[in-house]
Amino acid sequence: MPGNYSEKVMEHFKNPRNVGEIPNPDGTGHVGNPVCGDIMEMYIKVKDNVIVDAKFKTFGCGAAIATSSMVTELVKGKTIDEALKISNQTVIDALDGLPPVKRHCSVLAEDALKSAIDDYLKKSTGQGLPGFKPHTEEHHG
Amino acid sequence: MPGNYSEKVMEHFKNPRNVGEIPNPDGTGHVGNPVCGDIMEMYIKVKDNVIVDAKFKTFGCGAAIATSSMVTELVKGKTIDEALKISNQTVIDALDGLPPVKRHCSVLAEDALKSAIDDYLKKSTGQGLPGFKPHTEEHHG
Amino acid sequence: MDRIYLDYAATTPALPEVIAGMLPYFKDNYGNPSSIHSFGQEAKAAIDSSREKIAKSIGAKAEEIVFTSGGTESDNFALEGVAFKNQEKGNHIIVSKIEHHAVLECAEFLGKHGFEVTTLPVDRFGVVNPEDLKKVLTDKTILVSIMHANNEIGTIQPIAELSKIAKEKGIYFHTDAVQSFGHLPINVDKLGIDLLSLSGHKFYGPKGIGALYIKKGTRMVPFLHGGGQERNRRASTENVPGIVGMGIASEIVHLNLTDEINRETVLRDKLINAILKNIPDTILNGHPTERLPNNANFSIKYIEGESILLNLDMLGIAGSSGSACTSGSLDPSHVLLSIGLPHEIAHGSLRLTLGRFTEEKEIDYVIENLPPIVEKLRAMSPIYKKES
Amino acid sequence: MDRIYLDYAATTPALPEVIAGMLPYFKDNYGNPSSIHSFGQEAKAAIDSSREKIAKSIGAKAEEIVFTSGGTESDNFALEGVAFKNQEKGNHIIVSKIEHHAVLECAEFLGKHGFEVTTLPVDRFGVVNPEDLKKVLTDKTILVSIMHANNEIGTIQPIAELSKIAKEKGIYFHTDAVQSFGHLPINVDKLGIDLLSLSGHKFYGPKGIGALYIKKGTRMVPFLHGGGQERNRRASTENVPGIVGMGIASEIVHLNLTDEINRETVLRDKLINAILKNIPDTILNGHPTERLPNNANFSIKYIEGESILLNLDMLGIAGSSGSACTSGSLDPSHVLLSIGLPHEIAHGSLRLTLGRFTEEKEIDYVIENLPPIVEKLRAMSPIYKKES
Ligand SMILES: Cc1ncc(COP(=O)(O)O)c(C=O)c1O
Ligand SMILES: Cc1ncc(COP(=O)(O)O)c(C=O)c1O
Repeated sequence: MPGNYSEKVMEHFKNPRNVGEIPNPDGTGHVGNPVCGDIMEMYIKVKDNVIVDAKFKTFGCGAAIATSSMVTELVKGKTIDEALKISNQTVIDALDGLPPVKRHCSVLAEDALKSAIDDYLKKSTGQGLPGFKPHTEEHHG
Repeated sequence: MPGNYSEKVMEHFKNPRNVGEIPNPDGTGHVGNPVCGDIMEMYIKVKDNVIVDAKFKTFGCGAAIATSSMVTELVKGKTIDEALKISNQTVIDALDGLPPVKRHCSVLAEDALKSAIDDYLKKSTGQGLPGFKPHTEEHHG
Repeated sequence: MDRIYLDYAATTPALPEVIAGMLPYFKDNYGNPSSIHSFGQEAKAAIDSSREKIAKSIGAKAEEIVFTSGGTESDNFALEGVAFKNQEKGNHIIVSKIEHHAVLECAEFLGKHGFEVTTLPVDRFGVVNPEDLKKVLTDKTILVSIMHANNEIGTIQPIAELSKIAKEKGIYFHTDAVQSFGHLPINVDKLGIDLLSLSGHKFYGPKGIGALYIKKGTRMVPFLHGGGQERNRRASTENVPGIVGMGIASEIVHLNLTDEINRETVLRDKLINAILKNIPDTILNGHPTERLPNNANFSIKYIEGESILLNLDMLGIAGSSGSACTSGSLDPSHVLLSIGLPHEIAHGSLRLTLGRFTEEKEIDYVIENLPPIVEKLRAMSPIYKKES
Repeated sequence: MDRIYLDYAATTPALPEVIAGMLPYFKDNYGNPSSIHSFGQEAKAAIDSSREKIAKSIGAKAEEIVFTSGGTESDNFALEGVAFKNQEKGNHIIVSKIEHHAVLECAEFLGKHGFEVTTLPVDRFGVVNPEDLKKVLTDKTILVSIMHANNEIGTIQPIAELSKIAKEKGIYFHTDAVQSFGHLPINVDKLGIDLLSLSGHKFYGPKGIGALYIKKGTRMVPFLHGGGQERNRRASTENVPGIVGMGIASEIVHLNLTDEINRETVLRDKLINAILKNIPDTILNGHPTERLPNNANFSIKYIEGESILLNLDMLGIAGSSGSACTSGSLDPSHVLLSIGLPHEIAHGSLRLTLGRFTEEKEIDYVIENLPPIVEKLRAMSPIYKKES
């Protein structure tokens, strides 16, 4: 497979799920920066504490796109508490692995989700995710 | 050709002329040393100032054997004066050239001849070749 | 359609004549060229003849060519060989910012071991200004290394002008011609250089073989220490098939070089013009005219290079983003940053490099298929949304 | 009779399977392993699989294998890589007197650039005494390099014993296994070493490819500086066909290694016994039993080596005198001098090394034809006359 990616990664890269924006989202996450070459935006719609919709936009490599796609898939239908249990390793496993140099993309995807939840909590409860700070400093490789 | 030798060199190496010793020689030359890996002994028989016979024994590489053989061939029938004009270059030319790393063998062959003439002159006139000093110090390569 | 290979700057296939020429030296004439017996002498004759071919192709003498394991070793050899030999004379080395890593990383190594390294900037096209070189020369400068043509953006340097400045002060001049050999005519005297690096697999020879031209009289130490091969300048049993293959390749690429340059230039320009026209927010990197005939390098704004490559690969098109040698990390290319691109634009670069087997229909296929890929990725891009 | 090749220690033919395995990587799967597209990934898969094969053959992990351009580069890499990285820790390096030039000359280079080099003597069989190693270790010692088996006289060193001494003091241990690989079973853990050099063309792989085993955790700098290949440990586009060929060769030589060792040992001993018996004033160089199964090295007194080789060559027999790597100069071998031979006896050495394709009738032919050659040359020798 190109770039040492699993078939699952390539499949999500080819046909990314949930691309786009949600108008009037309940939470928005924005992580990454152009210096690193990865930027992810995540939008969630929450009803009765359940994430009923999730979408993303990503500037980045194949792994960045595939992890974004996968995390939006994983999160749909989950409660906020369940969603917070999705770690970067959950994403990696769901994608049948990532090449070591691309693990940071899964971290970014986890962060994008947490950041969206953080935003949702702030808006709905006035208080964000306790202790949450995205790993935006992390650099490639 | 093996060792980058000319056909002429190989021919003299295969069938060296004038191998052996001359009993009661009129002149004997002994040059080279085992450290360098080349030792030549040359014997000449002189009649009326003409070298009527020449023989050699050589411990050494292909070029050492071929140059010894060639120099004995070149010298036979020559007067002492004519023989002294045989330089290492004469030997090289007669052999259609030598690889650069083997030029010292031709020097040794010239020296062996001169040394035999020197010995002959000393024995016959009480005085050796003016200024003659073999290049025995010269090292390989 | 077969797969379309547009990554000739990364590596090239070995020509059929090259492979055929190498074969006997694997199985029948497998002797070690240092051996005195017939097996060895056959091998020796083969490498001598190949040396002649390489020398001839750059206007050098056979004894000025030393075979190496590739472009990297040639570059390292040039720098370290001169540096460690001329240390009493001086410890200052000058390189350009857009050298290949094989020069830059080696200079960095030397920088840690007693040498001073000055890195010259380039303009927005990737060209070194001779005036800049003049300014940084000191009486401690022993070597200037500036590449002939850049591997990423294809820019050709004014080597003759630059080398003249060094020569006037008696400073050695090295040029990395790994990308230009076989794509531009090269003459070492006209370039006025002392050292020149080549790599076989960049011009249809095999991988793992290269050469360094060392002008007669250049004082340097060996890089590989050991046996007396290559007249004591490069130890190790010679890669006989590789040497033979590289020699054949050098002959073939020079047979009809001008025709091939013209042919590739036409295709390259067709590609460049179509992409710039059909895809908005796209720029050409490198010099508009002083560039390799086979190099096209774009920055496609708002999207990232690897994603483009993967999409192209899905359609059977092989391209590259930044130098193939470092694409494993996908750090933004130092070359693109040096010509002044911001990071996100550097991340979105696409290099397509042409070769002898590139056909017009392949170029057409790329022209047709790249725009939808870009559109799809831009639709997904959070920065495209905001800025457009 | 065909030509008889008895110079397997100089180099070996590439096996048909090796050549067949390499071919696709010259022409169809010619991609650069660093490239992300399918051409590149095919090449990458090929080198990864080859790395597994090499690793398995010496009991190492795949990531501990770095591919190089040959035995010389592996040796230079081991020495310079460790030296330049561990310079703050210490600057003392220990080698043996009978190392290959690739180690000795590299040590000499380091000796000129801030390092102290101690050279250990050997006994008359060419064996390093572990007690001698103990005595010269200091708290500045960072590396010991002692070869597994000698290329000229075939002597095998007590590596496990020697490496233990170094390990106890936390000193890196390198062994040059270029001659032993494929002729002796090798296990890096049992040998207790940190670094081990291999060269493909010595075991029926292609020329121009080698490997260095680097035990996980070994601190060293790259030798070739440049791109990020080989996990940043060895820059330069990988010699994919070479790597593939070496991998195949390593598998094949290990398939039936014990049988082949036994077969060669029988032939070797037949040769040794016959020569010692039939040619007076002849001695066997190297250890009588602790020697490579394919190595026979004689000193034939009163005559010179090249003359013997030329005469053998005329009969179609390929042998060597001293190391093939240096036979161009025919300086008396440093190995033979180190085991105490006087110059003139060192000059008269003959090395015959056997391999997979050596047949008994070839050995018989040599046994039959060598004595008359010796006789002829002795009849011509001024020293024979005097001493006999
Ligand atoms: C300009 C330049 N120099 C040096 C190199 C290194 O050559 P190689 O990979 O053959 O060692 C390359 C190619 O990777 C190159 O493009
Ligand atoms: C023991 C030993 N080490 C190193 C080398 C060098 O290997 P290469 O010539 O492949 O660089 C050789 C062979 O020449 C050798 O026999």
